[in-house]
Amino acid sequence: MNPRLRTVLTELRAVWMLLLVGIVLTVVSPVFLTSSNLLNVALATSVTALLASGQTFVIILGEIDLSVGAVLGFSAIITALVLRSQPTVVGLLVGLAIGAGCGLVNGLLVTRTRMPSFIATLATMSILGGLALQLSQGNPVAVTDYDFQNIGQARAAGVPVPVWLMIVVFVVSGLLLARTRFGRYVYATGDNGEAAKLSGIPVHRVKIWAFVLSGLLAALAGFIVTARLSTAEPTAGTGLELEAIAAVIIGGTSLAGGRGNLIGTIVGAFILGVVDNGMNLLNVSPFLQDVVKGGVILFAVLLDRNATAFRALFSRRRPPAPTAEPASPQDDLVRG
Amino acid sequence: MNPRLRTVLTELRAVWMLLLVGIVLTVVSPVFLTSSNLLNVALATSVTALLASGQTFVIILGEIDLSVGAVLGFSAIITALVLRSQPTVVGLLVGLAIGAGCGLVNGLLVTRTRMPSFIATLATMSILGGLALQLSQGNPVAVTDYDFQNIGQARAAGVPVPVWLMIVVFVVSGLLLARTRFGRYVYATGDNGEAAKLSGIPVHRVKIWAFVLSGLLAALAGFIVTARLSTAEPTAGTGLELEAIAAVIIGGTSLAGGRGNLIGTIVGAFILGVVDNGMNLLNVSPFLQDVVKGGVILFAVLLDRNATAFRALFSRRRPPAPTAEPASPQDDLVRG
Amino acid sequence: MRLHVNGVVKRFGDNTVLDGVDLEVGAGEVVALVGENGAGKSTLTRVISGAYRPDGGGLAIDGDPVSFRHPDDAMAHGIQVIYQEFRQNLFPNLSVAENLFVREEGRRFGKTLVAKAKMAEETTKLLSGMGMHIDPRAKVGRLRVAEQQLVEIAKAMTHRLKLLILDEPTAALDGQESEELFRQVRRLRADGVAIVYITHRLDEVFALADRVVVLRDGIVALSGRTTELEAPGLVAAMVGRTVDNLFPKQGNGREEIALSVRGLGRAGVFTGIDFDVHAGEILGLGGVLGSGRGDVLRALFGLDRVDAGTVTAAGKPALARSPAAAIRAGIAYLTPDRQAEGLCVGRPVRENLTLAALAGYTGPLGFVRRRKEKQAVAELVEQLHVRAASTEVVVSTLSGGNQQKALFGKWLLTEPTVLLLEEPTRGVDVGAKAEIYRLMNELTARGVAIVLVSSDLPELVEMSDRVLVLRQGRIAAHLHGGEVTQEAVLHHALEAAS
Amino acid sequence: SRPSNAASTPTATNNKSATLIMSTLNNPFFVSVKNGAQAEATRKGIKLDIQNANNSDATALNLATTAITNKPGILIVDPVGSQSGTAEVSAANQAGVPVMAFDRQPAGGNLTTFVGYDATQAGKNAADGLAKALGGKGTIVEIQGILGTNVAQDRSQGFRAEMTKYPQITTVATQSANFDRATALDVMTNILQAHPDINGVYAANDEMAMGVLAALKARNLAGTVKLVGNDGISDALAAINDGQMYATNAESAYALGEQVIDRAADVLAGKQVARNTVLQGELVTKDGVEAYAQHLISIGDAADVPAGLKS
Ligand SMILES: Nc1ncnc2c1ncn2[C@@H]1O[C@H](COP(=O)(O)OP(=O)(O)OP(=O)(O)O)[C@@H](O)[C@H]1O
Ligand SMILES: Nc1ncnc2c1ncn2[C@@H]1O[C@H](COP(=O)(O)OP(=O)(O)OP(=O)(O)O)[C@@H](O)[C@H]1O
Ligand SMILES: [Mg+2]
Ligand SMILES: [Mg+2]
Repeated sequence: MNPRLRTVLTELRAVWMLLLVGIVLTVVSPVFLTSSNLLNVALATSVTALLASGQTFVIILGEIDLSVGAVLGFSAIITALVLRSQPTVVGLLVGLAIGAGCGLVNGLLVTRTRMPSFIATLATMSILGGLALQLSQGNPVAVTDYDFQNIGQARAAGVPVPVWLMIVVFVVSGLLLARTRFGRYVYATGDNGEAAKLSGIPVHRVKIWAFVLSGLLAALAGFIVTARLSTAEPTAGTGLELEAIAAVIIGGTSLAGGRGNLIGTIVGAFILGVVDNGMNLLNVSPFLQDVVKGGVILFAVLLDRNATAFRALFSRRRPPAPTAEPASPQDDLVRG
Repeated sequence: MNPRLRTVLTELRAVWMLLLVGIVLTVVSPVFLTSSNLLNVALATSVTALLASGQTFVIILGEIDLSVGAVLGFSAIITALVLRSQPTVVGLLVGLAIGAGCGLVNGLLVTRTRMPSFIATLATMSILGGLALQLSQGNPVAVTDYDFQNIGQARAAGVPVPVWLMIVVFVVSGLLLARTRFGRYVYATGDNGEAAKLSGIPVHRVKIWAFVLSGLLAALAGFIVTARLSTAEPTAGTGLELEAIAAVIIGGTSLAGGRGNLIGTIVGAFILGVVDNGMNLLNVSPFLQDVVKGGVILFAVLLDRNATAFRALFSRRRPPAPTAEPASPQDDLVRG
Repeated sequence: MRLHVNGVVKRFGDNTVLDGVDLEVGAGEVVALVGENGAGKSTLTRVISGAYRPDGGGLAIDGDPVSFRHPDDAMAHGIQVIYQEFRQNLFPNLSVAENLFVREEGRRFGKTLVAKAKMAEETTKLLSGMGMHIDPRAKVGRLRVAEQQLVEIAKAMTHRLKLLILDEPTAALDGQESEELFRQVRRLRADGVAIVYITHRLDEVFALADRVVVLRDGIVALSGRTTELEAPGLVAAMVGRTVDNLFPKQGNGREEIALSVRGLGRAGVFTGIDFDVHAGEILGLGGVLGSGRGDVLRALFGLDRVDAGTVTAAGKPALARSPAAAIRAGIAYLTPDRQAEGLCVGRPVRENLTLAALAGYTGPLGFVRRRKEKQAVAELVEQLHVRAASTEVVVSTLSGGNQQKALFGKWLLTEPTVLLLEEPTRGVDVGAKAEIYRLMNELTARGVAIVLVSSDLPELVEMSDRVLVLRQGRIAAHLHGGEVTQEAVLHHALEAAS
Repeated sequence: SRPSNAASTPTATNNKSATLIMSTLNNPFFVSVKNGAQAEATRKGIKLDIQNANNSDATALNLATTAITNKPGILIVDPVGSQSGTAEVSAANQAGVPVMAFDRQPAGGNLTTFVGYDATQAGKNAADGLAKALGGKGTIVEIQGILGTNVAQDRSQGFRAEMTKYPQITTVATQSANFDRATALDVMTNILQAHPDINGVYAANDEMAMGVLAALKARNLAGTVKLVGNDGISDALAAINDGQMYATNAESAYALGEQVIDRAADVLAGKQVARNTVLQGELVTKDGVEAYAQHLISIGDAADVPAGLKS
């Protein structure tokens, strides 16, 4: 069996989780396994998936980007405003530029001022969120540009454009992370920043690029949301950052940095998407949906932390000493 | 000069920040520096301060607790429901028990299953938030219990009870952290869990207790919010976790664990409280308030990361290699 | 190439670590850099590698001055460093191949996309060339200390190598592996690489080096050809006094048995471990790295679970389930990995020293008795000659050797009856070594029983009253009195191999 | 694009199911809408699915597309934003699922029918009420809802527009409290520092009004400072009855819920329905509060009537 595939199946327990949820839903809901519904799921997941892809790079670096939701909303508003007077392509370019710019600022804050990314991006999140409201005066900004709307509403070969975008981003960034020198730098820097520096890796530049990528993808996700609604909403991205981070972690990427992959992230995003979809199909009480979702996240991560975790949970004895596996970042947020 | 005081002034740049903001507001607003207004600030800050105090222990341990806001809302709802039929003291005990219970669950998840606390508490946040809505069916729960209301509305020696509570919590947990063996264990575990374990420190128990403390204080904060409004709101705590974490970090505590103190946290909480107060006094455009707040957070942390950070921000050369000052956890969220 | 270090000055705050150091090393030459802990050896290393910038003086290559802004610049000149805490410079979660080629810039493994298979091949070639056979896809964090050390060296060789600096490379190796390392060093020298070799082991100096440079208090105290120097002279130059007897061994063994181990076993690591340690006795555990010596200690300290066996300390059952329990039973364990397991390097020296004994400094309501603590710490620092700006500075600012002394001090405060020592003098200078040995004597004189695991054979043999030799997790030999010789230990340790 | 007649040609389906997408359920007003809808649905024998968009347009759209794959007899949307609502409606249109909206007009799409309160008018009512209470002059404070939601925008715009008619009333502070009680308490407390002598406050919903009231009480200004809110939640009615709050622009959420299901039932039954039903809130002051309470009880909404007014 192809070793790559084997790794995915053995190491990536998130896949099992996805299958599990999928099977359950297929059994209890006739609609779930219809192509149209699955396309819905993919469509609904695309935004989270884009945000999570960028977030994966940042998190493997041992950083975090809480601002993606705000960047999404901010660049969406600006794009919409630009589109009022400018051709589609200009709007797109400006939007992407804004996203990249926000990422650049985050990257500079984290590298040059050595702020913890958690607080730096928390601050930019608040700032960009406010600016989006200020620019739009709190009002949604309508987008009438037909070509732009197609980004969210058209289909190619029966598949919605956002899904195609998700696929492209997945493949490209997947290769970037797994197969290029930049990707190796990302892992190395996240695994041991000091060593990376001493090995001559341009640690700061690597981090800055990762944040820029995260910002770019947030802007792209903003296009999708805006195009689907034909409107840019200043608050469109609120809360999406946590969704994206959850997807990344469910996918097995470690917050301690140095380990993770993009396949896991996509799977994680789909787990969340499928659960949402399922709960709606089954008309689960809206109040309980958060409960279910939280439960699924817990369960998925437990599963990823492999069976021992379960035993540990119910057994007296503490889990195997971390020494057994080197730098096991599961232990805690920080030192692993 | 008392060395302790010197440390506070030299190391704790957050104090300067607080003074700075205070002076600016005194100049531009006649009312700011009135005792009654300052009491308001203290009153409004008390909730964040309580949450941040618990969070400080968790963060020094290198963990994080995103669930405090949800715990606040959840325990508040249950307390209010209990108070309908039970005497005040029962309500208080149940509320605190719930808070401690939630903390215990977080602690067990983090220690026994070695989940990253970020994701574990993100999940419990979602679960508890949902349960609060389910229990209250989305409606606020009125509290008519007079004694309970006093927790939020009465004054002693002209000072609102919540402020007294904040002071007591600050002093007690401050001593606990800085002067007791438990506090010492918290720092050691946060700095190097393995070394702590080999020194015979019950690392898991220390972490569990920290989460329990965080949960307890969240419940206490819930009492204050509920008592001030004579109503428990299921969503009362939404977003407060980020506010609390921001306060802790502004106060100079490192997300990498092992360093920080409670004085900084309280100062951080007050910076945020004073800024809110000031923006209301000056009737700053609601849209821009998030922008200002984000800016203040950035500025405060930059200041705390000391002047070099500023230079770095504007100079070509990267900041002094972290190696130069040992274990500078500012570097990044994770490895520091 | 020829590297000149001209009057380099380096300060940390008001602590002047390097105060005008000159050093010269040329192609195909090995220069040994020795000196007390805290003399500034590693700091000098970091100046040469571009990790630190000197506050004065400078570097010159083949005559023309160079200034390195960061490690990249030094590497561009073919300068590679294997740092003292070398494990901090590996990527535990990355594969061996990725560690070796992390900086591979060329198109060697494909233009845009990296050909991992090719990378693995190259790795296997390179390692087997060094007599190493490990899976290039294995995560480095899973390798043994020695293997990691060699990976680090292999990594240096993937670059165009002109100058290699090794900072105490054998500190974590046992005799056999050291030999392997020496082979590599000699090979490189033959290939015309310039080598700076930092060590505290004089035998290595005379075995490897062409010239020696002794640092003391940030200046060059002595420099000359090894052929013209004698060990005592070197030691005197290093510590500023003559160390008459390096191993001041005393026999303090008593009648009563302090620790008794019967049939101790841990699946896959060791089995059937039986031994008694008498009060005041030093029992050595010999064996090659991986023989399970360390694991026996870890098990006795409650770090690893055992599957079989009984342990009694001072007559009472003492099979610890956790370090806390072990400490209560009067057992202390000095880990060989001070950075990862030993010290909270971000905390002050004081807090580290009292951490394991804090109960003894705790008053009512769990408050720590500050005055009592400060006093005890002051005495200890005095007794161990720990070199630190103050007891309030964070441990990470101490030199390797001083960190080791601090770690030792932490366990002294617990006043153990049984002291488990693993590599107690790793990275400690001769002077400090002698102090630690004297300390061991003091303790045994007080009736403390010591179990000693050490890869430093002379140390093991000279300091132990008896030696148990482990091989593949079993007791291969029990050496008494006259039998305790380096040859005997090696023989029994390696028998299987030979 | 306004709805064209094409879409609304009624067709009787035997499918008695409806999916209701609420903009939020973290707010008593919408909870009460839900209750009204559920009650009416049981009476009318309609199978009602209820979803919560948590104030997110994208979520709302995802819910809509998902619901449509379930092919309900009718899709009922409570758009988070009037612009984004269009997307939900068109999605339903494409799938040929009848769709109606309430509370907030979607800007486009073919809507079978719409039921809702007039948010701009709500702001105007409040303005007039407050002006009346102040005798046309004084200083006031406006507390806005969640910025970026239409309802907050519209009420605020209506309120300000109407206020221009009262030149002697000056608005000394405008702040947002996110439709949230606790936030309103802190914001108002702070504002009272800067402006201790205001005469009136407009809170864009009763939740915030309750927070404002708590702040006023703390300074013994309850009743003296005229407070006007919106929605008519139980706590507000109680406060009005006690004379601590001047008035609220009562928009019975429960009634709205019932109305929505009535229209839905007609559509399902293939009956012709009015394209647009705009419900007007009524300004409830102390004089009218008992009558209003009785009205609520009569329509089966005792849950939203405070104990004090139940008799
Ligand atoms: N980053 C730093 N900040 C402050 N002081 C430092 C720092 N690094 C080293 N020092 C000080 O510089 C002196 C020399 O340290 P260095 O590590 O070079 O000694 P060394 O010769 O390598 O000792 P050892 O043989 O123990 O490794 C020590 O006193 C140490 O306390
Ligand atoms: N975390 C681990 N993963 C894989 N193998 C391990 C791990 N820890 C120890 N081992 C293996 O178990 C065996 C015993 O290790 P141990 O540390 O006891 O060797 P040792 O004799 O103590 O050497 P040292 O002198 O370095 O302690 C060695 O082969 C080692 O490689
Ligand atoms: Mg050194
Ligand atoms: Mg070992």
